[in-house]
Amino acid sequence: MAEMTMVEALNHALHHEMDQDASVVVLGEDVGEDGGVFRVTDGLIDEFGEQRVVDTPLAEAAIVGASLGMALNGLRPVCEIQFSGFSYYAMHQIENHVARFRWRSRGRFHAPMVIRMPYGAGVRALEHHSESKEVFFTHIPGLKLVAPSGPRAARALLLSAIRDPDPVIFFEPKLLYRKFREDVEEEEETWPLGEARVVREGDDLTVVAWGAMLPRTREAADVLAEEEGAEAEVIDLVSLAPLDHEPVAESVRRTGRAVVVHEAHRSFGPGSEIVARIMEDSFYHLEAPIHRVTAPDVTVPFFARENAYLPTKERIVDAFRSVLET
Amino acid sequence: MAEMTMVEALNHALHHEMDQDASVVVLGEDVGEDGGVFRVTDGLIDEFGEQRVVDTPLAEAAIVGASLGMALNGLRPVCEIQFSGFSYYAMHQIENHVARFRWRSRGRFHAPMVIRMPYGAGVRALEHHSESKEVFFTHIPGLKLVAPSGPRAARALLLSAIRDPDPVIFFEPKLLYRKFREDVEEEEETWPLGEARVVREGDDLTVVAWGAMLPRTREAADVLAEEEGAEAEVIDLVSLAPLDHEPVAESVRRTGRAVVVHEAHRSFGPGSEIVARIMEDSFYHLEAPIHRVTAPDVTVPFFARENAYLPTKERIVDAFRSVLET
Amino acid sequence: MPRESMELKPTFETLSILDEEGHLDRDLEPDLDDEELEELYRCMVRARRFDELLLEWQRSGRIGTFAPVTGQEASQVGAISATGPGDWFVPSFREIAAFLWRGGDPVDMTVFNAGWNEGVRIADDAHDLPIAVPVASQVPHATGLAYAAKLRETGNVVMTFFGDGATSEGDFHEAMNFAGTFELPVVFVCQNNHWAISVPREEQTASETLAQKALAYGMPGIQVDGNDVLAVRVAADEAVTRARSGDGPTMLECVTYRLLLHTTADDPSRYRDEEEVERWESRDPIPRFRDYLVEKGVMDEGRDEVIAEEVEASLEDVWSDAEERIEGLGGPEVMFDHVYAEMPPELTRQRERFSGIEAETAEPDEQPEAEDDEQPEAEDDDG
Amino acid sequence: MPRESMELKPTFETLSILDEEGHLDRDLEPDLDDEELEELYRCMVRARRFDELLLEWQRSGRIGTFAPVTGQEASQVGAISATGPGDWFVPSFREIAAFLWRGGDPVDMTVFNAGWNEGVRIADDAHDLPIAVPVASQVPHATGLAYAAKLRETGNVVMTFFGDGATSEGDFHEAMNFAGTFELPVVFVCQNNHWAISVPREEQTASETLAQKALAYGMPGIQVDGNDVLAVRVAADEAVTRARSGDGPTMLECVTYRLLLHTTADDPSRYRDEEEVERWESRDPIPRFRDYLVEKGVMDEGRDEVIAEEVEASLEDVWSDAEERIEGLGGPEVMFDHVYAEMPPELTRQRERFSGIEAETAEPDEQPEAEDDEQPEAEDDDG
Ligand SMILES: Cc1ncc(C[n+]2csc(CCOP(=O)(O)OP(=O)(O)O)c2C)c(N)n1
Ligand SMILES: Cc1ncc(C[n+]2csc(CCOP(=O)(O)OP(=O)(O)O)c2C)c(N)n1
Ligand SMILES: [Mg+2]
Ligand SMILES: [Mg+2]
Repeated sequence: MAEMTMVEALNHALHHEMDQDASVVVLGEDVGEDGGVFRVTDGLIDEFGEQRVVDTPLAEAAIVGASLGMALNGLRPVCEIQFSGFSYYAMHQIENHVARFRWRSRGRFHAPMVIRMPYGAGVRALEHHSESKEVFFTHIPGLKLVAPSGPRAARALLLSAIRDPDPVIFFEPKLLYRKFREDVEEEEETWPLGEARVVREGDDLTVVAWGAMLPRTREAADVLAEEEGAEAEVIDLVSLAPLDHEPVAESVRRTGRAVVVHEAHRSFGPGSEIVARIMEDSFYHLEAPIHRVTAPDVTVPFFARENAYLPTKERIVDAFRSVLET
Repeated sequence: MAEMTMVEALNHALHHEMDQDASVVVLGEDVGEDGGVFRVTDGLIDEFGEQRVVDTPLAEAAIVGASLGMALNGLRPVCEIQFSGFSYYAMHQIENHVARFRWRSRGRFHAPMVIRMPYGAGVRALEHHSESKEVFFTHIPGLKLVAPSGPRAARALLLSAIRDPDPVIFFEPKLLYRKFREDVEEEEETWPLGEARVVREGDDLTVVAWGAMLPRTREAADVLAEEEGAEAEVIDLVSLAPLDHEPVAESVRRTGRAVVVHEAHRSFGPGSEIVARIMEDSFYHLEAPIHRVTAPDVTVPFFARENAYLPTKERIVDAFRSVLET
Repeated sequence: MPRESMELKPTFETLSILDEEGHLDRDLEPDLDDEELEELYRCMVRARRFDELLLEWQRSGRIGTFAPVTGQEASQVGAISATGPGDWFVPSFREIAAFLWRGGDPVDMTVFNAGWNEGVRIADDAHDLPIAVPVASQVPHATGLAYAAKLRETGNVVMTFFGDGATSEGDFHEAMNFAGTFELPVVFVCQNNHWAISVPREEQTASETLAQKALAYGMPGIQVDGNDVLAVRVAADEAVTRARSGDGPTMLECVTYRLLLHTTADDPSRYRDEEEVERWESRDPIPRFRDYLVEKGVMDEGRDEVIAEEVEASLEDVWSDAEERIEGLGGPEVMFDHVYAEMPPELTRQRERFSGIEAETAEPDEQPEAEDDEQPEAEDDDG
Repeated sequence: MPRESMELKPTFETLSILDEEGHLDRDLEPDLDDEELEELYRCMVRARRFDELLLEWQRSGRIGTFAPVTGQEASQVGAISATGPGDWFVPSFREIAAFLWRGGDPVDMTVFNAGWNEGVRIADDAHDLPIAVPVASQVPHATGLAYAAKLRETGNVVMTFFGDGATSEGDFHEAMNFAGTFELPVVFVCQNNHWAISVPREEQTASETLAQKALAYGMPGIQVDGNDVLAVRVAADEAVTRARSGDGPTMLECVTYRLLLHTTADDPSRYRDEEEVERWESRDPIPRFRDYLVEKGVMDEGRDEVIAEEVEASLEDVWSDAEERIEGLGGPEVMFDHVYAEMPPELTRQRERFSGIEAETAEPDEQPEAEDDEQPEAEDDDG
């Protein structure tokens, strides 16, 4: 058992998997000698060589498009987009091809590949380094998207993502990269993709969050319990595509109230789908309208204001209170 | 007064606006000599010359990126992406820059430009020619997105879009390009962006649709009236960004029931936002869960099955019935 | 060296062996056996004929839009015939002739063109990718396939096809640069057919040739007479050999011409002169090659007629076979297949609901509902 | 012409005037007056000094990540000084020296680097675009600006800056191709500083030079000693003149070196040798140019000290001025400004709700809440 940060846990997963499976390759900008700008790929090049740990030219569409070609020819590429804000350079490769190759070829080909990308605000970075646009990917049939909320989840999910036969967008909450350590079992642990997890039980209120928003949402739930004596059930969605709605529905039917927290923009954000699903199958159990605590519909401000942009613990608690009051 | 198809109405708007305003330029693939693959830009090059009607090299990111540069330097570019399925090639230019220039420069610059793109299925086209991914754009702060549902709307909205000081994604429902004619007043008519329109009044049910889905939604409402004696209020959303929610909310508060129809994939589609907004401000008026009639979460099938993929009139009527029955 | 003109390495070349007048450069003539020469010819003829049939079927509404190959047979067959079955074929959307050379089934292509996903049917051991519609988007895939081939030491090379217009896309550039940087076993075959829909080659780029673009990636480029199947084959053989021996990628520019329309939705009279087309008709790769084969004694006079009949026979049943296959295909719920290895619960729910409604409202034969969705009279509605 | 090596037009060149040993090629020496020569020098020195200050402020936590210019002053100042105020300046993210030459205010840049949107402050009549962080994404903007300048006959040209890494991006390719095709008045200045974060120039592309990439667009390319401000200036003058007289675009490759780190979040010791850095320190553009100016009699011995002091004085109050400006800035609800010309109703609602909650929970001084969001100990967290 070792205490690890999320960066270490991800790095551990990559070392492990490259060691186990010779078909795994890592590619991207600065993933080799530099070990990745966040050090997630640290040491890989020394252990596995520059054929399998590839510093590519600076070209996101080619990184993704070439990864697809690799995946079609016997490899399991894990490519890195340095920041999710630059993934749009490769959007056409992702939408037009990565997501569709199994479907287009009617199963003759498939694309076992992972596209890793740090997402989210809060690390005092430059413009375009703080985006959270999950829906760009979750709205595309054929893709999976997961976002770990801690080191243990990060390792377990990355292992599953690499082994998955379908393309996985791996959203890494950079705010949590080094924020806390967690015990990560020596033994290999994998989490199935497509499964949400109840991380705090409660009967008064259902709360859905993931990735970087999860820790503060849990804290908000604790504050609520302390200050109001109300118990929120907190669900770490983990997987946004496929969306694991069942545990959410089950919980909402019990609590009758729900809050969704995300750092994506509010409008057309992932929260709206969660609301719509609850509407569809659990409407009659709702005792109050569902609240969304989100970033506003504005571009992430430069970093001096980014913490105000993000949903704060206080805002989350406020939303809990409002939902409980109505 | 003239009867026009949507293609003619759009063409009319472009002729009119290029004639009125020397700063308007049209650019894209095959928009010049060929008049556009759908003939929307027919005749422009003869009238305004190849400096203002520009056949570009085959490069979507440059079309959009150069349009932005033009917009920053005194022009009003109207660029065409030949099919919305190829707009992802330019996604980084749209997300990283087009949507942000006013914001980034704190108002020193703005980007008065229109990105036209035919969207949607139903014309027996090849793969990638039938997409409907509104949310890619509506989720980006700083963009507007409108989708006309008929020739008159098409002309009125395109004029407004060209004159708008901010970038507008102009979603043209290619299924309706030549499907019906409408009277289009000789006199100039503009519709404000950001305004939905009630196109059929009713007190039993609120229905939201736009673009290619609007005509069949209206027909479905007529069927409902005939067969069930129930009157659906049909709202043509027209503008998805900014989303004009007020008329929807007003209507739902009256009817207590709602259906959203769209041809985008169901999950994380535009319908979910409409549901979430109703949830937030009109929950207590709802008598039944809101239904979404959408395309499924699968890639648009090749054309032999595309009509089954799209929401059909029958499915829409079915949804009306279900919502009214509960 | 205060101010100097630089010399560029690698240099690039032009190649022509059998010119449009039928003059042969014997020093450059490749050493192919008679059987193979006839196979090249047969494939070109078959592609041309299949094109005609598809056009006919399209005009009578039996199939949808497609991109004809007529005029480009030498470029495609000359290039692809340099590959072996283990090599990868990465097409764009006009590679009918190359597809046939690779053993593609015209029935599949017809089913595909009739709008059925089942028309994409690739054998488990075939190294052929499906058609890529988004221009230039397949070029990075070729690069990735080649990376894997090199890393896994499979000994296979990759050949990808694209048009003159495709060279303007960022994907072309990024993929070529990757291939150059990693010295990958890829052959980039650019079919310069002079038009990208309505945009002529000269308006696509100010570069004098397309082949010289290879120099930006430290890669040899060669401009070949694309209507001279011998020249294309020689250039392709060299490129394949270079790739296979680990010496990296090559770009071929095959100078050819799209004799017909861009796709069946296109009307070239809007943008190009009949005269230009006629000029290129006189450079037709098929008669040029036939005359060479006759001259060389590979074919007797009249042999071309026999081949034409054999080709005809091989295509005779394509439509009826395609029809038969189509009749046996599943209903619209087939669209839910192959989205993921395992269908997620929500998709299963969607399919169940879909099938329920289909059962209620659709015709028993499960054809898509006609409704009021007649086609708009699209003109070029295919891009 | 059965098989021939092709000659490429336009050819491309290399240029060096004042080499690293201080040898001057008098035939090529530009005819600049003393005042301007001193201005060039002063700007280079000022950029270097401002870099130091920013680095200091960054290290003490006063500002965030930024990309230092040290080592590249000659490339930037040599090039940008060929433009006039009506011309457009289209930077990427490292153009501190060019920004200063254009009259940019170091206080603005400091406010920007401290994380405040208000640091982007462009005068109404300035033709300067803000920093573009996404690599190569600004290059198409330059092309579009130039298209408009040409169409509107403004007589202005556009100069855009980017790095060696940027040449691998599709946007670079597409924009260069547009500019070549439409013969636009743009100067493309590629600062080959040998590194794209940790990736060396040789691994970025197999192309021997970056300048030769221009040939793929029918555009002249010239490789210049980027640490020789005279050479850069001469090449830029020619390119600007060419653009202004309607003869189309040019690409300059300025061969230079990033003497410091990629950004303040970077640790170059992970990927490059100190020796390489030392080799380039000996080619430092500033002392080389100073010696030339002294030799030439433009500056007396000791004049450089005076200039250094004047530069120091001009930067002395930057931090305190920036602090003062920051104190006067609005609260977090400023983030709702300038999204659209007119704020849509939903955004107004969001702002109201936001401000309501802000008022309740935020500190009176409206600083972003500290909460538990301390920074992760990011290393290169800036890309
Ligand atoms: C990214 C993208 N943009 C636009 C289109 C529409 N389109 C299809 S083919 C074509 C022209 C292609 O020209 P070229 O590369 O020369 O190939 P050719 O058609 O001549 O074989 C265009 C613009 C597309 N399929 N993909
Ligand atoms: C599209 C994109 N991908 C990745 C990054 C992260 N990044 C910032 S600078 C840089 C390297 C740029 O290298 P170069 O073009 O040589 O410019 P230099 O930093 O040397 O000035 C990278 C990868 C980015 N900003 N944008
Ligand atoms: Mg072509
Ligand atoms: Mg660099």
